[in-house]
Amino acid sequence: MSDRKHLTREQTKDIDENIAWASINTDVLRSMENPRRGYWVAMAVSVCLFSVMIYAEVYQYMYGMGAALLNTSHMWDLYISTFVFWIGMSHSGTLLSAILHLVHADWRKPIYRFAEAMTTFSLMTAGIFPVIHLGRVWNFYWVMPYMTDRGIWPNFRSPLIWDAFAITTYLTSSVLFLYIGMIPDLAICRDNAKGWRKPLYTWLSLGWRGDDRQWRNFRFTYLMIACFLIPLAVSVHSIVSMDFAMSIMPGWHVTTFPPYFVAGALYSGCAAIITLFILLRYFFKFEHYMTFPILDKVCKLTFVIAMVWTYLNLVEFASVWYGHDIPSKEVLIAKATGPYSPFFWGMMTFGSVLPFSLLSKWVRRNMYVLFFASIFLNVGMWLERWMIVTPTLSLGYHPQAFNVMWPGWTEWAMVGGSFGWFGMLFLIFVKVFPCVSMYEVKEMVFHRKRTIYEDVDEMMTLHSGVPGPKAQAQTQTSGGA
Amino acid sequence: MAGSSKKIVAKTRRVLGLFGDFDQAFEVIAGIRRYQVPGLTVDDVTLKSPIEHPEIEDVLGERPTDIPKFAFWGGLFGLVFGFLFLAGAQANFLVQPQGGKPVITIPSNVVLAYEMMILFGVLSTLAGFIIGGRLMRKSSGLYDTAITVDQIGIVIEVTDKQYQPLTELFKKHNVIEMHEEALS
Amino acid sequence: MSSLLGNIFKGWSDYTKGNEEGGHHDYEHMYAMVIDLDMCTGCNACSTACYAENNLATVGEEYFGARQAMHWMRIERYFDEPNVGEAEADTQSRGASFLPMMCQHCNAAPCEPVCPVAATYHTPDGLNAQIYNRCIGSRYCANNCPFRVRYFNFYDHQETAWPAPMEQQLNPDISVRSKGVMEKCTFCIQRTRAARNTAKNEGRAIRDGEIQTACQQTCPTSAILFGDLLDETSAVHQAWKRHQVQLGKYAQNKTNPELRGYRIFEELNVDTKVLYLERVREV
Amino acid sequence: MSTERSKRKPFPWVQAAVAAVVVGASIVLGAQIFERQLHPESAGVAPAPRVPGAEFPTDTFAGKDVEQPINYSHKLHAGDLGINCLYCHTYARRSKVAGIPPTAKCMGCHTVVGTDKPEIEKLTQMWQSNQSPAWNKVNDVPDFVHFSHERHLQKFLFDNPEMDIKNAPDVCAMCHGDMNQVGVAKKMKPLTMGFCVRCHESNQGPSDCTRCHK
Repeated sequence: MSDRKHLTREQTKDIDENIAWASINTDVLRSMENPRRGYWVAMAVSVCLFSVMIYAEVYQYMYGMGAALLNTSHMWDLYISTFVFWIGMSHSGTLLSAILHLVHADWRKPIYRFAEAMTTFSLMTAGIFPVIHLGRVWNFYWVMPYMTDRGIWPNFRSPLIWDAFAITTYLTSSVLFLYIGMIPDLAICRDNAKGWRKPLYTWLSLGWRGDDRQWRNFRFTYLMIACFLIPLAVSVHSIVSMDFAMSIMPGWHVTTFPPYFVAGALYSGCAAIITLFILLRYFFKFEHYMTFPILDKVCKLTFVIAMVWTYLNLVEFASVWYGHDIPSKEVLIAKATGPYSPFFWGMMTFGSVLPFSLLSKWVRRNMYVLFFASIFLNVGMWLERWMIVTPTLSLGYHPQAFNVMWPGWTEWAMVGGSFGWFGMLFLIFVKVFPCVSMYEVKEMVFHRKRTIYEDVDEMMTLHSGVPGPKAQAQTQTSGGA
Repeated sequence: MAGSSKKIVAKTRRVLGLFGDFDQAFEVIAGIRRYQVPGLTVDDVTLKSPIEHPEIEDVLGERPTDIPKFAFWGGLFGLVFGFLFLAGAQANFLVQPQGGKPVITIPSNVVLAYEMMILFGVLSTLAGFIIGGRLMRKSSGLYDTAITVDQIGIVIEVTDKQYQPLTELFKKHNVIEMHEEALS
Repeated sequence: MSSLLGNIFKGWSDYTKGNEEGGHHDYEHMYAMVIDLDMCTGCNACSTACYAENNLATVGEEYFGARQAMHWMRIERYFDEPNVGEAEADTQSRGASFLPMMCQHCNAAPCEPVCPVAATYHTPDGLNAQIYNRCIGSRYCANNCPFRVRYFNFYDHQETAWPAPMEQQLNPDISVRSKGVMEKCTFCIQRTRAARNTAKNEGRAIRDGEIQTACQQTCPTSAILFGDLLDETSAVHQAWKRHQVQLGKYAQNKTNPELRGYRIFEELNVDTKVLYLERVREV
Repeated sequence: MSTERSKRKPFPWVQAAVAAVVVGASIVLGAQIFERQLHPESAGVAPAPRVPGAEFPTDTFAGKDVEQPINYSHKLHAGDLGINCLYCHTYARRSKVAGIPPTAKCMGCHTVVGTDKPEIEKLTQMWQSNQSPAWNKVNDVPDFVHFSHERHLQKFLFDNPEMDIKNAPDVCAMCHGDMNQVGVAKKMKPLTMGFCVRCHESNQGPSDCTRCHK
């Protein structure tokens, strides 16, 4: 069964349905132990990046927002665009775990766990940015609607407050979704854990014993939260887009922003899934679970979403063009021809042209090419967010606004540091929690095997009278499992 | 629930049988359905399995769950509470006039009440899961780590009389291991 | 609880009533301004006066170049023919005109609804107010301001702008802003408050001309007028009426095309309260 | 029939309901306590004064003792001797600040009264060497709050037909507590924004932020 021949690029099955259940447990549990050198190197890099971010934040706290080279027309810059970027990343987990769960696409099962973890951690990363971009960071909690004796509330009309509500809700829900989906796996961990992990998993698995009652309630809970999460994910990113769309600025006040942002979010999330997929498959030797056919499906999904995004992007341009509002049109032209045009065309290339490479089967089945392609897709998506924020602010209604600025070092440090923070969280996650859903891979294997065997059995008995593989396998599984 | 005509005999033991295959476990349950063990019905069976098994409803019969109710009422509470909370806050907020917008702004309140609906819906669903799934409670000691690997367990409480036919039924369907504990 | 519900219904009725009247607020005053560009010589005295009156920090050349200055009142220069003889010609022959630009105190201000903590709002005086100690510096308001007249404290300037003993010259009636706070023209609200205090002590209403903004007071050509638009006898009201400009409209119905009055970005429907009078040119 | 199930304890709905009520009630009560800032009256000062025609703020605050260069007793001067607040804090009626009396005003009496007391000797020494006592601030509001003593005295004292200038201590007590009862001055009212706002609400003061913050 551990024969790796069929795990090559020519593999056609999503998963080998003869894989022993016990080996699923051992493979995944093994990935959670004994971090190797590569892990510590990655951790060290992440911690370094994050320390730079902390240094930059302390510096900015001491000297003021001017350290980021912001100015009177560029009040927002990389902080907000990176915030949007990370919020976007978080949508992939919801897509894979909730939407594909509802449509019964079972190939999501081996890969949804890390995507869902990615959702949670990118939200935690995204949540940093609105806070650090505040001029008076220490008063950030004033946006929360808590009761004070001063009779003062936040301004519920502000899209920033909507953001705060939406992100809080989304973070809570996605953490719970991740956690609830993990409870049966935490029970597996509990049964195999030693040392400090034992009390942790015992506590976290909430006394899960695999009772039929627990499973039944589990199924409904998972389904309900999935139903809650899908509209939530859509609303979160449309609310983020309203930070721009609800404003009066030419270039931001665009009606198509909400769907455009949602598509962009799914897009960058899918690209990030491909990156992490390849990394996890490579480092944790998850070839049996994170297989090429699944990667193939994710790539196709990415391509489809990339095309939706491209379409909405072009729609935005077209609506600005035909709307013939002069300032908006000038912003659009300046994006394509002005000082930021290299980045604009970079975004168009990486975002709209590069995905066409996913049409090639060679690319879809070549991990090395795909790895870099997915990185560049995400670079394109990051540029998209930057191109929304900065070129728009470099123009505007009033000539006083016309100016070009380049981000200061603190901004770059925070952008880099956010990757370090995300990396840190993710690295801790993969060693503490199972990043492949064991019980769901078992379900996937079980159902596929049953479907195949029942069909084949039926055919064999019908045509030749020889007992089919199901009958043969019965003796095998009882002994070999 | 027990019929008054029947004399209730005290159950003395709890038995756990582990099976390597779902079909075998289901045949045991089918046997219990066919009253091969006198006095035991399918309602007495608790199935412990490593995966969420869709056929479980067919085998064990429909058993109720309150999760959708929790989700619905949680969501509804969030929606109503969210809107009233926001409207109340706005109505009591001293600094009202802003940008030509009304005091209680429907568009923003709808957005925020929507988020609150989802937040409370999710939290209430979680509460329903913990209550309905009987999580976070002490359960019986009859548990085997093989259940989280690949074996399926059947837990039944029996009287002394039922014990013998049940073990026979278990053995007939290739039970791998049997555990039992006395009921106090 | 009952007061809360009562407030909700009061809020509703205010809303519906306000909608009928085309506004949402019972204004006690409506302070507005008139700036005659024909009289403006671009001398920057108003800007300097504003610095002195409102404790504006002088940020220095470096930060000014980085566009991190805070000049609530700024004189913008526009040239009729920017491309003709730019090198040799002086500004006059290039047709320079000046536009003093400060917060326009829009009645439908785009900055107000976007502030997450309600630090900017409309006062019953019809002013667009900024509460510095509530501001958390999200800077959304500045992004949403079409006039770009909101200024952010990118740094702390107290020590550099007013080294001891120069802090003694600070105006005690207005806060000194620290880093991370948005600020902007307030129409010299401390002077409004002082005049209101005097009038109240004397048991009378505020007289027209009693409140002078710092820029108005300093303007050597008296190009700036300030007053209450709701007071029909005030000079500002007269000027608005004479130039047939009305609040609450985004297109004015002028019977006389010769009238010079206009408001900037009227088409954005932000309802500004500063009336500019066009410069008269000899053709 | 299903013995296993009937043996399981039913969900304790009653206890859960009681717990929910207790939790809910404590949240509501806690919020009210928080909102009204019901501080324990540990200062031991009864808020006796009342201002007719106005709602008197009842909050109290247990301020710490403040070190002063001279142990000036408000109880002695204002309470026992009955000197009007506005005699010394004479700016209160015509400016934003109440002001501290010049040393000359103290010496008006203390060249003849109580000259043998050690505190007065200290004062006399300062007076002779052209110094003023460096008083420490007791009732302080942040710099971004522009409170006007004049406006409040006008409203509650001079414009109030039921009040006479003799009643000034009652008006002062609204924000400063009953200074007739303490020795060296200390803060006896919270002077937080909530304190101000509640009083403004009950006494129909302006609710416009720019009245105080500018």
